[in-house]
Amino acid sequence: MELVLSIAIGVMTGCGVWLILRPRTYQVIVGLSLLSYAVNLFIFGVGGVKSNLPPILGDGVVSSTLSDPVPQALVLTAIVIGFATTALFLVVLLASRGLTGNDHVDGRNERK
Amino acid sequence: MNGWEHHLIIAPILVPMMAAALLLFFDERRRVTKAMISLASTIILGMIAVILFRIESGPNDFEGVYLLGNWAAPFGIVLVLDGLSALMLLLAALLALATLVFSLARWHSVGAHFHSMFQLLLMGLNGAFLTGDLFNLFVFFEVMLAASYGLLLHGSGPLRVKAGMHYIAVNLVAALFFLIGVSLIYGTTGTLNMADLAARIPQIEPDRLMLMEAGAGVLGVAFLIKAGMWPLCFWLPTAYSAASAPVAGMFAILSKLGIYVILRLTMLLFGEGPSAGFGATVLLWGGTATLIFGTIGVLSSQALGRMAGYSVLVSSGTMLMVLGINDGAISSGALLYLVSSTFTISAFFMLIELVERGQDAGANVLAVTMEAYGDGDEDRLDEGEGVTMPGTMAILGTCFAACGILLAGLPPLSGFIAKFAMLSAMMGTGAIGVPPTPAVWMLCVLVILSGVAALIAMSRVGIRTFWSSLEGVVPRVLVIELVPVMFLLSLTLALSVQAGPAMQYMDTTIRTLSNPAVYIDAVHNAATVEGWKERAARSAEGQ
Amino acid sequence: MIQPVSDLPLWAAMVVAAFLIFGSALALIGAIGFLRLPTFYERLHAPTLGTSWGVGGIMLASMVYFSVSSSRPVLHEILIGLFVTVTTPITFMLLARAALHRDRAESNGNVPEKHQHDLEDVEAIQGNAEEN
Amino acid sequence: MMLPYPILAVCLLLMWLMLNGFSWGQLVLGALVALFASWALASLRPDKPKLRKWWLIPKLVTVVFVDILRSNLAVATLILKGKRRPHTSGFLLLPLEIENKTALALLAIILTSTPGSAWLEYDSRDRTVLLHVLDLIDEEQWIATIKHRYEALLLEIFA
Amino acid sequence: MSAVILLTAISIAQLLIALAMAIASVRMFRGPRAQDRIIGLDTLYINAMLMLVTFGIGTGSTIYFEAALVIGMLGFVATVALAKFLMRGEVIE
Amino acid sequence: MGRFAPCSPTLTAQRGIWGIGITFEPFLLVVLLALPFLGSLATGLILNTTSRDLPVFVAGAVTLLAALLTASFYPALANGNVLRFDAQWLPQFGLNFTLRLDGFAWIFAMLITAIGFLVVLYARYYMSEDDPIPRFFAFLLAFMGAMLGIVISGNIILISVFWELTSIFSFLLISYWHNNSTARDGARMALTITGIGGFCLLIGMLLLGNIVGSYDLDKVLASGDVIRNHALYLPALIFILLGALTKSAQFPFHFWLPNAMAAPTPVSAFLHSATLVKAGVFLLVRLWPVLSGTYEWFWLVGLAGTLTLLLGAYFAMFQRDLKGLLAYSTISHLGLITTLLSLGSPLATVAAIFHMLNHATFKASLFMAAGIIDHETGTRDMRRLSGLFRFLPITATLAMVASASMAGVPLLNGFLSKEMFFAEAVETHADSILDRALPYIATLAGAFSVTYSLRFIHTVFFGPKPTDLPIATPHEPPHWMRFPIEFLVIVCLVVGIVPAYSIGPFLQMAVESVLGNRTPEYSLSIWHGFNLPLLMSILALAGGALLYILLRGYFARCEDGPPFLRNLRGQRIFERVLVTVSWRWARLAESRMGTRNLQPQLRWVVACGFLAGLLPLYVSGFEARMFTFSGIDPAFAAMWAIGMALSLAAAYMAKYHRLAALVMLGGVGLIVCITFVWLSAPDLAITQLLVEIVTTVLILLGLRWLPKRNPDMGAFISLRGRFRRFRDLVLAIACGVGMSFVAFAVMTMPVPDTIATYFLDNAYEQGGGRNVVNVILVDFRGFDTLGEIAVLGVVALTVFALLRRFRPASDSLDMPEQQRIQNRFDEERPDRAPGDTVRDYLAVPSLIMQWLFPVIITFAVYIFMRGHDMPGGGFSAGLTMSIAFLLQYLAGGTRWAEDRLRILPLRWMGGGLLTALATGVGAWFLGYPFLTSHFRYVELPLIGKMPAATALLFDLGVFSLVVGSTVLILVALAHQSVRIRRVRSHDAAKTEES
Ligand code: NA
Ligand code: NA
Repeated sequence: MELVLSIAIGVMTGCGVWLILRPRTYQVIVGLSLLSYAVNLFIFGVGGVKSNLPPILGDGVVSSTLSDPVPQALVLTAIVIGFATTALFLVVLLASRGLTGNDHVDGRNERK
Repeated sequence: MNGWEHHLIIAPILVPMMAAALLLFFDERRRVTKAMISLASTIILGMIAVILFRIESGPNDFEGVYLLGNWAAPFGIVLVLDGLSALMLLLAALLALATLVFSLARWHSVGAHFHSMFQLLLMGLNGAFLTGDLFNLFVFFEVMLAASYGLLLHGSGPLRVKAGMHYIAVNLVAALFFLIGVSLIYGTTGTLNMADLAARIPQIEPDRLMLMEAGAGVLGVAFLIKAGMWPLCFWLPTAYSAASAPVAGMFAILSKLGIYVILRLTMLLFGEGPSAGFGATVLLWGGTATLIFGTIGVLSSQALGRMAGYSVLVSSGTMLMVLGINDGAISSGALLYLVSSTFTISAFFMLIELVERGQDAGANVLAVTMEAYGDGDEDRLDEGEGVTMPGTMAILGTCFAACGILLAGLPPLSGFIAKFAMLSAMMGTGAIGVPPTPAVWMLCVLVILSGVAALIAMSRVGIRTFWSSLEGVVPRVLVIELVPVMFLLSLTLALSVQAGPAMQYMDTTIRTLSNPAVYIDAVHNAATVEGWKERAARSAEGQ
Repeated sequence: MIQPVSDLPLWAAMVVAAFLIFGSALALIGAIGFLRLPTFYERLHAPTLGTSWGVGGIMLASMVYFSVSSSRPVLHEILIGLFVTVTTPITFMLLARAALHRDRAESNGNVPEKHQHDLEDVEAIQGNAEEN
Repeated sequence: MMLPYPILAVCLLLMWLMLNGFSWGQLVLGALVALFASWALASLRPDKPKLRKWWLIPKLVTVVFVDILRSNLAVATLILKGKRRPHTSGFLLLPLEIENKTALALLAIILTSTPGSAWLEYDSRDRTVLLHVLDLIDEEQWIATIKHRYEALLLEIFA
Repeated sequence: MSAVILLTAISIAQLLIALAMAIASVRMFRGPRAQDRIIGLDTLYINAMLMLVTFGIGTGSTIYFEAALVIGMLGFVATVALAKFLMRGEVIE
Repeated sequence: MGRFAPCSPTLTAQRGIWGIGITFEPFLLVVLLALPFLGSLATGLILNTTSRDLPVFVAGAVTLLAALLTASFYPALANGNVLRFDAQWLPQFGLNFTLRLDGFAWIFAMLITAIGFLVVLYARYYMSEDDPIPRFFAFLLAFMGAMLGIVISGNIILISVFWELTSIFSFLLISYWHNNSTARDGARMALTITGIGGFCLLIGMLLLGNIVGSYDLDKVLASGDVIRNHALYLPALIFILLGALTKSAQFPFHFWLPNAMAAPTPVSAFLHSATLVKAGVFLLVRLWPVLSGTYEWFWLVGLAGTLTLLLGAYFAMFQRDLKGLLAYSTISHLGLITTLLSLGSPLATVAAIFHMLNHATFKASLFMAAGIIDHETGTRDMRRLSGLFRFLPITATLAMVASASMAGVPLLNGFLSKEMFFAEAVETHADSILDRALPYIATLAGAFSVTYSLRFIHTVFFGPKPTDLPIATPHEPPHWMRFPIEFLVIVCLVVGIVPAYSIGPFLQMAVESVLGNRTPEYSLSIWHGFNLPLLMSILALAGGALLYILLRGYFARCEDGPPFLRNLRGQRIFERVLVTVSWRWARLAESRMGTRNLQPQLRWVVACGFLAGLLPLYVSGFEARMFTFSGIDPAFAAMWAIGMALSLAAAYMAKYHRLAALVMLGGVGLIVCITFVWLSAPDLAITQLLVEIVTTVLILLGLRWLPKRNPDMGAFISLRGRFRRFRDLVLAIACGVGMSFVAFAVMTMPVPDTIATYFLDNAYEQGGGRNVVNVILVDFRGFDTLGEIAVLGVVALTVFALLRRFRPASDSLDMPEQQRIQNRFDEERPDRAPGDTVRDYLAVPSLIMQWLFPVIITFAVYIFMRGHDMPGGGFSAGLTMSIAFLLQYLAGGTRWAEDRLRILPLRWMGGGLLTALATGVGAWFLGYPFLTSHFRYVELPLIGKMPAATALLFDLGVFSLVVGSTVLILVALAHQSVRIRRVRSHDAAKTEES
């Protein structure tokens, strides 16, 4: 699991980094989304990964074996903030597109 | 500080948040009401900041630990009020007061929800200054950033939107770094509380320590982006100069937040122990590059706004170098410099708008988008309001000269005092007669050179602005726009006159910071209030 | 609440297994069809295997499993089935119509042109329907 | 009006109880939620369907259930046969008598959920619907089946 | 015995579903048109939901049920928006 | 810190003169210093007065008072005493506000205040009606204060402070006529050079302080040997000299002074003869006891001094401008003083001090005379001036006397100090070429000074009647304008004739205060017998006269500037260097070191993050050790194979196939959701799913406004572009590998003892919830959530504010192509009405979506209610609720939905924030910190035990805010379509009208 997850994180990071270095605003926003997936999984992973041990207390549940709830709480916050900032970035890129007439990150027309 | 005033620690966060929430219930058209709420909140905030500052100026060390939700220290979130945070709170409050008043003249009405965003910015800033928890710091960083995105874009227009996009993109990446860093630190140390972290670092195994340092490194990049270290700073001059004047004025403290966090964390986590001095080299060389870049930028700027933006970098570079050198005496001088340069740059940003207003009569006030589609509900600037001040040009000129003097570090204002304090500490950093280290020399030379550059640039631009245009239109400037500028500048004068006591405070602050044990113990020993369950049980027993 | 898998009686296990295999096999076949069928309109049919009895099979498996293992009727899986049944048509209808529009606008493929069969054609078709 | 959509409210209550399990507390809470949700729907002012022969609904459900199962198997076979089968899919214009929107929606759901037939385009002017059928051997038989098995039933159920 | 049967069945079912997901994603790459990709996504959603339910059976836990229910109830919203975008060029008119 | 022991404020005085008390007198020093500044404020604030006399009166009174006050200190100092005032300023760093008046300072203070008074008087008549008088006097007084500050500072840093103040005020004074570009440029150059010099001086002073361990002047003056033998002596000396020489316009920094002549003449008379330029040499004298006497001092100061002496004189001869001549002459005389100081002999220092005073008197009067000429004739060009004696006989006489003093004619004060100079020049001080050359240099410079003095007098006052003066008939100025010159000329004469009885005691006092017990014997008499210096004087006088006669014709027609060195224009070189360095190079460097584009910025940011993460590992030598590694589930691996493929595809397609990329992204998100479920995080899975859905819709809403893109656009990629792409690819792969590596390392590491244990142990007992994640979110770390909802709220507000001013690009303004086709179809068909297609299209789906509305709401409530114990919570519920709203917008369009649903997102948001806040603050009333939660089971009739937790209320706030924010964002975006449609119809109506 760790191997799969870490490779996945790496691939998404790589794709995300590649995309945020591209000149089109849309590429950047897709890149940021991929990066935030990667980072969310990363945060999630630092607590160690366990299958089927959700941090939900109940009768007969040994609390010490459960998954670490802290990274989960952190990821939740990160997801929310990521959602908010994606929305914001989207609107800003729309505004930029409206004002400059193109979707280049620097408002330039075409790359020379 | 027990009982009710203990809750004052959290008030700098709650007051603006409450104000922001209340503001949402009022329609944009009720501008006066909104302004009044915002103003009232800021004034209250100022009073609270003054009270907290005075408490911290007193003899007591660390009674200012606030356990949120009544959870004991490493588990719940704590707020910690110490000399540094009290200072930053006061700084933010004063700046807020000035910029808010300035904005009431016209800027607050060029877009929607200015006041809510402004208040939330204050909330984010104050939270970041107060919190003693790494992830909570992230949250407040994000609050502050989100509000700053909004405020930067306030008024719209191509320049602002482009600058805003760059600013947001860079800061989004920074936020991701922040998350990576925090989670690595949590994964290796198992805690998020900064004091607990400091206490745990000496005990962790080398393998984990490395990863912890990797986390700290990535985290550091996030803060350095905010602080504007070269080569992470290119967004800064553009963003700051594109922002509307009061916003830019308030932004003057945002880069200082980055500095604040680095100062706090390096002193706390890397002051001693296995990772002592972590990142110092990076700070030193990065600071050097920043200072050089800022200086060059100040020289090469044609527009005043960019010049002010680069001045921010100069100030950041200086601070970063000082942090890299990590010498107590220099640091206390640098703290004075931080305060002084924040006031200066804030005043300068507001002044620039007033000065440039005369050059192309109000055209730049509203961005080009204005009323492109004739939406009836859009706000317009009320040009006719208020009375312009007599002798406007003279006052503006004087203020401009004051800014120039402050930026160049010339007497008699606090720019000089701060620079002198730093330089004097640098010269005295060795024992008597022992020459300073090369790093200190470098800082010394760069500080002077940046002053020279500011002098050259400011005189060049000042002359062009105030004297060259013979038929220059006297800008319509309102009293409430001039007063904040003069207020901030007079604060620098006050800081200069009261340099001794101010320095005393900075010195105490730095000394406390360089003894992390005090902080750690204070947080660990902070006692929770007896829980309501126990209380109920006890009262039941009593009966 | 977490029940060990082994507590189930054999008959129930076999029923659950059968439903599981049945449902997942349908889902897979649907996917295969979705891959192999040549035109979009044909491909449209394939995933409905998964959304109808694919879902149905696995929901039934789940219902049986949890009802038996916790010895009380656990029926909330019905909700999933219900919602999938109600919402999938929305997607498919909207998408198919969009595809139709695109094909018509670009005049590719042999899709019935709305404006080609004029009123007579429609009447003819209606007439045919009435005859039957 | 206290309870604008009684059947809906009951269904919502049922859903609530299915989700939360039964207890008196949940019943009360569920009733409140259902009531609230019904009011929410009322604000949308949808057409209120009039059920005439609601007892026919189980019949419809059974028929559909079985038909879908049958077509599942049929389509699965078709797919597994792959390229060996003749190309028999085609479009089909189905004239409709149903006017009730809810009934129409039900018919759409039925036809779409059934593998092998897809609802493409509804035309309110000529009251026809364009279908796509995977195994279209006999157009008319298809039309007849749909009209008899589902439309007739739906016409009976809804006023 | 029942455990063996169940575990085997669950593993097979999960693999079949995973395979279905893989095939759906192949369609998502290959297209050729946007509508194919969107249906691919929808199929992926449904299969993911099935995967979650089988996972629930495998763990004997109903905690994962809500996630599946969310997909079942709201998963279509994204697809609907995509479809409407294709048809009208605008999601909300 | 700790280098400088803080000292308590002390007031020291040796002897009371006022009889009022011992502590009063030092305080008068403060009064003396404050007077000019207060006067400056007073005149500055009388901005609106039209009266010309009030500011003059204030300025005159202040200067006179200051002069009298200074004079009154004399008795207290006469015995070599020192007055000290001490107050703390920045004691931690040894910067105290120490004022210190000794004999030398006194004589300078006297000079400043007295000449200041004369200049005020002169300026009263000189300044024209149009000039803003108050500003002038405000600056002048402030300058005087700063100058006094330099003189009476008792702390070397304080000297620096006032030093810089003189630079600033002199800048303002020089640029007083700021409409004149020469004035502006001259002022700027003066500021730049003296300002930089000031910075250097500060460093020098700091070094001096480092050497001595104190900035106190007395302590510094007492540490001469320590200083001279210190390793930092040379740097300190260089920096201090840079300060002093720039201020005193010494070679090679001399060129700012001639350019400063654009200042009003009173300014020149005050600053450029008596005060500002004297500050440099004043400082050299002040620090002479501790700095002089070394080889370095001799060479550095001597070289600068002699070169200045000679060059200044040489340049002065060839000036066209009267004031230019005087300026170069000043430079030369200051060079003389510097040369004297370089010698290191006490006697030379006496001569230097004496010449400083003499030069001040005659040069001030000459400047004023030149001002009168300028004033009366309208020009200062010596080629146009001629024969003015007939118009201005008195002024001419006075000027002649003063120039004679400048030329060193006997019976005038200039002669005395020049004789002393010659005497010193012939002495051997530090045997070297410079020392041996000095007599010749001195004589030559003396001859030059005679020549330019003669030129000044002869060309201006003698010769034929002037022909082309701007003012045809000049006449004598008012008497009081001439009075200052008269006064100063009388001083020249008196000192020149009876030096011992006039200046003698004062000079002695000054000299003693500088040299202390090294004070030499000297005689202030006119006749020392026929000796070498006298011969040199005679030679200089004769040679100078001869030179003038020879060059007379050349002067009349020559170009401006001296032959041979005409092209050596320091100012032009300086300006060129300044422009090159501070503008061209700076711009070049800025563009090289920085960027204004996003891509390189992000490249830097990413690279820095990568390095910051991996360097610590690399440095510490990290070994990838596997600790705990659980096996691989094939289904899980298969899913991630899909996920990775999808993310690669998204990256590949994002440029040209936006919709496809979005679909792929959705797929990746889905896999992430399943992963969360798989790895025990059902809460995350639900939240991620809901966010995924909303985000997809959001991006789709935005896609409508992006330009069309097709793959053949920019198919050609340049070589540079390829390189960039390759570099980005490398960076991306590096980051990906690094992230994988770190993630794997941290995931497989044994988990440390974390705070999570506490949460797991206490969530139910203390927090009243079984879902530990939710308890963390709303209770343990509820404060994070409070911040998080604030973020969401402020983002929603920003989006709203930004979209209110949204202006789509022109090519997105039109209706989407699909709609146009469909509408056209509806219009063409007789049996269809416009809009039928979309109505039919949505007929069935919208009905279903409407009926789903209550169902989703119920589900939202369910998710909300169970959150504390089971996966769910306020945030998921809020998102669910907003999806319910969103669906109605999708189904019926904006108008339809808003016709039916009045969602007030801002109210939801405000209410949410207030609810969350109120829940937190509620704890205060029970004596607990903010956000302390309470829960108990409430027994309800019929229903039974129900949990009632304040955390639920907090979560309600979260719910409300999330609903409000999400809806606000979505609706604000959706509204753009409606808005643009309105704009379109508006435009159409307009075009129809016209
Ligand atoms: Na000699
Ligand atoms: Na002449």
